Amino acid sequence: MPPRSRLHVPSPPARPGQEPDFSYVQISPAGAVARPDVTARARDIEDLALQMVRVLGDDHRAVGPWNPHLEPEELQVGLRHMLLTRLFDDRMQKIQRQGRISFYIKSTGEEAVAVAAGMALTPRDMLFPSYRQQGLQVVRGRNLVDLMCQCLSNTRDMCKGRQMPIMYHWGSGNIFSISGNLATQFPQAVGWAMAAAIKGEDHIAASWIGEGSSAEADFHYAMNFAAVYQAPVILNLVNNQWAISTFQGFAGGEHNTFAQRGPGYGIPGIRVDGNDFLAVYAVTQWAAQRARQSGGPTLIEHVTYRAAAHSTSDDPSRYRPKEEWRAWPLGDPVERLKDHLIALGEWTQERHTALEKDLEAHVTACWKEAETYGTLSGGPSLDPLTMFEDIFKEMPPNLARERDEMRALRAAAQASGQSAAPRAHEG
Amino acid sequence: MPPRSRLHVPSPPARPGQEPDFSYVQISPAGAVARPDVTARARDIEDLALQMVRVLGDDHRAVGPWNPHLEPEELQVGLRHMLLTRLFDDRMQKIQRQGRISFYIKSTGEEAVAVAAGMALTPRDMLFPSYRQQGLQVVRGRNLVDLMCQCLSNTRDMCKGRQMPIMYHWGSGNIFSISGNLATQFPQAVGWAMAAAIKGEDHIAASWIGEGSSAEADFHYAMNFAAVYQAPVILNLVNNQWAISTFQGFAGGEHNTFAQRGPGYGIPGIRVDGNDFLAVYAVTQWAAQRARQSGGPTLIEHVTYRAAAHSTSDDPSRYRPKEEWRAWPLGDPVERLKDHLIALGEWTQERHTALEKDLEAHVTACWKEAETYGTLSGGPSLDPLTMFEDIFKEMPPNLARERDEMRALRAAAQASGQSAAPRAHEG
Amino acid sequence: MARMNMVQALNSAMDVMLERDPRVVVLGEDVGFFGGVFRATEGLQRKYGEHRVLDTPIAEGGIIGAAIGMGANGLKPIAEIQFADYIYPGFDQIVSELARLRYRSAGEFAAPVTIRTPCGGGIRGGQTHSQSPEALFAHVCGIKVVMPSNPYDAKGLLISAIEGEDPVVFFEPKRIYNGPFDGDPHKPATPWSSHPRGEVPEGHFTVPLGRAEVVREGRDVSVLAYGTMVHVAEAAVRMAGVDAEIVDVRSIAPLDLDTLCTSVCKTGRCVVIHEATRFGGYGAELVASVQEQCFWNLEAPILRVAGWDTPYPHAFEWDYFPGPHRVAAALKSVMEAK
Amino acid sequence: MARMNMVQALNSAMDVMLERDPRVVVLGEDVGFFGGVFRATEGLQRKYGEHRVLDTPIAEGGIIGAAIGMGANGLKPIAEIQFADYIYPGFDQIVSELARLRYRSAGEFAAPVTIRTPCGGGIRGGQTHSQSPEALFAHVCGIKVVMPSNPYDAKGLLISAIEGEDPVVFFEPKRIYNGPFDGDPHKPATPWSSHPRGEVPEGHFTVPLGRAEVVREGRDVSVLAYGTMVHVAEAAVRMAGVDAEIVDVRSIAPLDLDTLCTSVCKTGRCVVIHEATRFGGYGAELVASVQEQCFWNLEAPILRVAGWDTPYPHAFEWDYFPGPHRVAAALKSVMEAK
Ligand SMILES: Cc1ncc(C[n+]2csc(CCOP(=O)(O)OP(=O)(O)O)c2C)c(N)n1
Ligand SMILES: Cc1ncc(C[n+]2csc(CCOP(=O)(O)OP(=O)(O)O)c2C)c(N)n1
Ligand SMILES: [Mg+2]
Ligand SMILES: [Mg+2]
Repeated sequence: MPPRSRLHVPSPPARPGQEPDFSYVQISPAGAVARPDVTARARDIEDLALQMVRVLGDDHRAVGPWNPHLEPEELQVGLRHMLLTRLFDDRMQKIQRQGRISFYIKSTGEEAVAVAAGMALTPRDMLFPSYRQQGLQVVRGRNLVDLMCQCLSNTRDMCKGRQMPIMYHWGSGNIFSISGNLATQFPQAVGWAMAAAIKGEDHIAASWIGEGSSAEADFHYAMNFAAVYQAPVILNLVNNQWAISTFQGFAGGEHNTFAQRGPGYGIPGIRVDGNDFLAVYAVTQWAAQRARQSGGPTLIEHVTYRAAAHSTSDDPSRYRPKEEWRAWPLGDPVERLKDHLIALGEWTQERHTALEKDLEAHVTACWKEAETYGTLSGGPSLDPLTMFEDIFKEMPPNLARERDEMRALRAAAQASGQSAAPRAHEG
Repeated sequence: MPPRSRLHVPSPPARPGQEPDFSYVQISPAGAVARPDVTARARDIEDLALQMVRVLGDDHRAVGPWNPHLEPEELQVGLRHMLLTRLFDDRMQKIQRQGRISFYIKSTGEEAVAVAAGMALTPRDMLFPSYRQQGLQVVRGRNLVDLMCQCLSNTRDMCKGRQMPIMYHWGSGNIFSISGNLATQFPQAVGWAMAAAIKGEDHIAASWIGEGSSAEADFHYAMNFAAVYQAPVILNLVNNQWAISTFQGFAGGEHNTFAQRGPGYGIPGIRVDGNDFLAVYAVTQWAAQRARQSGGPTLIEHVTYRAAAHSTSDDPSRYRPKEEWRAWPLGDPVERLKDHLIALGEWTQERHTALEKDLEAHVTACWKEAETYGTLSGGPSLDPLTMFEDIFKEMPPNLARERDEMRALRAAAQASGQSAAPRAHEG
Repeated sequence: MARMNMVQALNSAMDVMLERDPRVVVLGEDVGFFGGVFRATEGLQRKYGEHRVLDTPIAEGGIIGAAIGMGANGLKPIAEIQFADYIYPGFDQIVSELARLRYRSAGEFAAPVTIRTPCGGGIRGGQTHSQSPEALFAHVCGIKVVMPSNPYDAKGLLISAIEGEDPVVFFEPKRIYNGPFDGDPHKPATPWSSHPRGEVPEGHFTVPLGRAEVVREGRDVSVLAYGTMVHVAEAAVRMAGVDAEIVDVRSIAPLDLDTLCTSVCKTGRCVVIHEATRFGGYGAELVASVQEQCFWNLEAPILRVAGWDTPYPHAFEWDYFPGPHRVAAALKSVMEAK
Repeated sequence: MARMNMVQALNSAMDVMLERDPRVVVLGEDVGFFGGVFRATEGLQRKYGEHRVLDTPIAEGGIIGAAIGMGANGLKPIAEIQFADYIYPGFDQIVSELARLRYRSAGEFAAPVTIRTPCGGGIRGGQTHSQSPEALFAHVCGIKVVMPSNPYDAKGLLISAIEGEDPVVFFEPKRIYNGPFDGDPHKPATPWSSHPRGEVPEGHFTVPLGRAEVVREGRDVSVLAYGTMVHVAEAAVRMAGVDAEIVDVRSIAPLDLDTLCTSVCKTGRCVVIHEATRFGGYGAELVASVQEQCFWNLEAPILRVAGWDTPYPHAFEWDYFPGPHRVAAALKSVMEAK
């Protein structure tokens, strides 16, 4: 190859062994960004895509027009949800390391993106998350036992053993089924919102996508359909700087903010400090109100940082500085909300420690209960013959035949003393 | 359905029987838009996406910073190319109406988009057109006989009878194969440009897409890959207001210009009067220079109007006012360049009429020649056995077997006096 | 009863369902104001409004993705993909999402989306307007796949698809939109009005999914066909002068194997025909399943007559098309085998 | 010669080709700095630079589209799709473009793109990390489809694919990346170093595309398999105690039918196995073609053993997987038939 290649190749500011460098992240001071009316025309508020909505200042005070003025009790609930999400994540990761579930994905450092947004919506609004918004389940009061049982593929698994851990869904909680295929939920959320509009209902839809995944076709479909039909939907793009090993520059983040994709389609794009609980709450509330008033969709870029590995299969020390998170300029969403409550005089370190202990105990109790529904190594287990169900509403003859064949095979195997198939996650 | 549906449904300003209304088209005065340096940062020139670069004023004079200051001879060449394109289109449409080819697509009203852009590029720049840029073939000196023979699927058909009319390609002319699948050429052009950059070559790529087709995934892929790698490519979006029966609002053109998609990705977006030969030439030149200087991609929205039916299979009187084109505020690119040349004293109506006559005669002569290579009703015809070639570089055994089977079938049919398969386009 | 061609029958099916069920919506490129490039949705937007019959952006993946979301929100979307050749941009949403949603959520979510799409060649469309990709969908568990061969079935099957709770890919052989076509392009076109299955009830009726139909009884050999090829089979049988039984498969998936095997076990000989390319085509599944069940009755190898393993060439479409001569030759060949 | 596992063999193939041919480039998600989630491209970017081994946006359609353009501009791109389950967003660019470019331009344009993608289950990946979609590509004329069963073939076939002028979809059965797997998850893992085909030349060599290989000679019955299932076949043959001939199909398309039919005509019995769902799977093509050519030699129906017609369930992957017991049962069944 000639040496004068002109191909530009993005590269992250720091690789393993180098000093973290987040100077590329443009940050507005807390309170500095104006809050337009929810009826503003998209093209008149394009600067929202370049700035960064922030409410919590370095002094832990809430300032500026985006302050949602939440009651201390609400803030405490938010803190609790975020903390529970984090402790749940930590526990599940540990459990995976012990080989007791096959896989896990943490949301550490990004809890506000799910929790604050979830709280700003109403329970009948429909949520289409990616795999990193377990906080939404927590906000909506999901029993952790259910989530754990899904990860265990046990007899209480909502997915009946069919899905990898963390691929939750919750019909009655209005949380859609998480897909292993990136980005597909985005146009589906738009379609759901279009249906709500067609039916004249007030509920809106919200979806989440990673910055890396926004390169997929589905992002484009969603933005375009949402713009064309002015669908009542909130499209959240979670820019946590990384997509497995790939820096956000490879998703197109080098030359512009992701929020600016919005104005490209005539959709308001808001860039928000994703680690600022109040800011995330406020922009979500703004977008929800807009959508409910037939104002159409909003794209929200949540600027945050994926503090943990991509998943339990990943080792980020291969591609980024080990302590990069500590240098992240937007801090930790849990700490920041805690500090705010303390600054308000509505929280103390003691209460925090006590809460942490409580929640830890709660998680432990949930795990104990979950295990009673079966684990990898013992206890009750699902009937494999159920794998032929739910492919269609009613089982067609060919599947019934296969089910019978499998039943016979299993019976024969048992008769011949052949060892049963090992449980999930073994082998 | 409840009556209070809130779904927004775009609708064109006028339907059949109504008065055409183009008040939605935002037009800048000729000469009014500043011309930034080709090295300008994308984010500093975002307003180019909202304005409209125009050079030719109502007085037929070229004005403003985008005036490319072409020699009269060049303008005359451009006029000739556009006129030839139009006459070729008209003739082929007539020929189709007579049942002598199966299908045709005209570019009437949009000739400048291909011709001016093509002239502003160098012959080794690689072109990835859609089906409506036959002007590029004309600019690069393609023998019309070749194009006609393709439409005839005859013995000189460059596609060996494999493709519908107008799906041209031209290897030595550096024009890529046109696809029947919309939009696919867009990321391919970016890949071609990436390869040029990797190899350190100076050639750039240019591609064309319809505004309707820009809703496809490939548009998003192309924009994103071009931005990420700063590929030397010009991405042309031809907004001719219609996609078959569908108004540009359904492609997302209601709430923003298509050029603004560019800034969304951090790519300069330029909106240009697509019926202004000089303006199209100038913005293409600007983008080409930028790309050659490692400045990366440019998105150009050409605002124009599809004056003819979508294709010979279409009847636009079903969905838009019959005489809508006459109301189109940006006029006719051929007329406008002609008037400019006349205003410059470099052209006359007489010369124009004479040129038209010449070109008509040329088209007639080409058609006569093309017919000698075979027509639907007679003359030489391609060997159907060639249909098994070029699927792979070398024919694998299974295809050789099928070819032999077909050869035997044909021989048997002939022996039994069975009538041969009718020619292309019959039946 | 009324005389309908296939387009009218499809239009009528959607009309009936839009009328009966407020959850039904229609969406696709050019389907709204214009009524579709093949006119299948003509008049429906005028009748039911532009919120129930929607023009869409040109984005097949977006159409399917949005339809899934609509389906999850209680609607019953009918999505038109303008040509089956253009279904691939929507392939991921169909295969990874639509087909899997009920399964992966253990029944809590589902999207009853019907995807209508014209397929097949013989209309001078070249390789991008002639494809028959049914095999690609047949292999994907979780979607039903249908291809009718006449207006009556078209309407009845489409209503079943819309009323059902499962996703369906509904292939419409466009060569027979206006009349049955027996594979001979020299002959004058026959209209559906001259065909018994051009008689179609005006109101609601269904033809169940999952059932094949014996359209001609015979003793010598079974011909398994669907779509346009059912009519080609009839011509070929006449041409070959054999007492063939013709089975219209109709339901590509799930497959009514019993009807097929009953026929083949009876006749002992079988020819499978389709328009799609042969290699890895749906015909292979028919052969594989039938030989397994009917092996001991078979008196000759099962032959396939299909499109060549090439793209559908514009100029040579009648050489490409597996017409009655090729089918008749195969019939003779299996009859001679022993 | 060196001992290599399959990942190392693939890495070595790309290394050799990047070294020998400046036109070769590698692109895909996480393939650059990181070296790929399965480490197949480890070290290649460091060695050849970030303009020859490129990280890409997460957009499989964009990766293929860009690779086509690169190929048309004289490069030889090797595109990695992280999991075969995620190839569908690129389906349109593969089927409509990559497979058709040479044909539609009558040879004037072509894009020699090799698409590598890990496939198959048995790694607790659930339905979105376990699929084997080879049948969907086998049906598309214009692309070659390959699936190796061991490191030696993996390297030799991948070099052939890269050197060739045709597009290739190269499936890598990820369950055997580290060692042959005979279908028994209870057994300790075996490394490739204990297998003869774990011996791989370090430099350049090729295994031609389009050729199947008899990996075990036998007289009683032919087993047609590929990828992981070749090893399952071996275990099943031991288990069933039959003198089976095992044919590693290797080249899904074009298919080496002669080698298959020679074997089946000799043994008179045949079992076809694959991991993908059975209905409409690639096994159907094998059965259909083989029964046509070997009909008069067949002493029993050809049986297929394949994945059930369901998505690959996470918790029941060993019930789903067509393991040696099921294959052995089929072997016994065809041996008993008469
Ligand atoms: C269609 C598809 N392609 C690739 C993958 C593999 N994959 C899983 S997660 C991931 C990275 C996603 O990054 P991002 O969107 O930024 O989300 P994050 O993990 O940071 O939350 C990739 C490439 C997939 N699951 N689906
Ligand atoms: C993938 C795909 N979907 C649909 C079509 C059918 N189709 C052909 S042209 C066309 C309209 C394209 O409109 P636009 O992009 O605006 O280009 P124009 O015709 O106006 O030049 C459609 C829908 C196609 N060819 N390919
Ligand atoms: Mg990310
Ligand atoms: Mg258009």
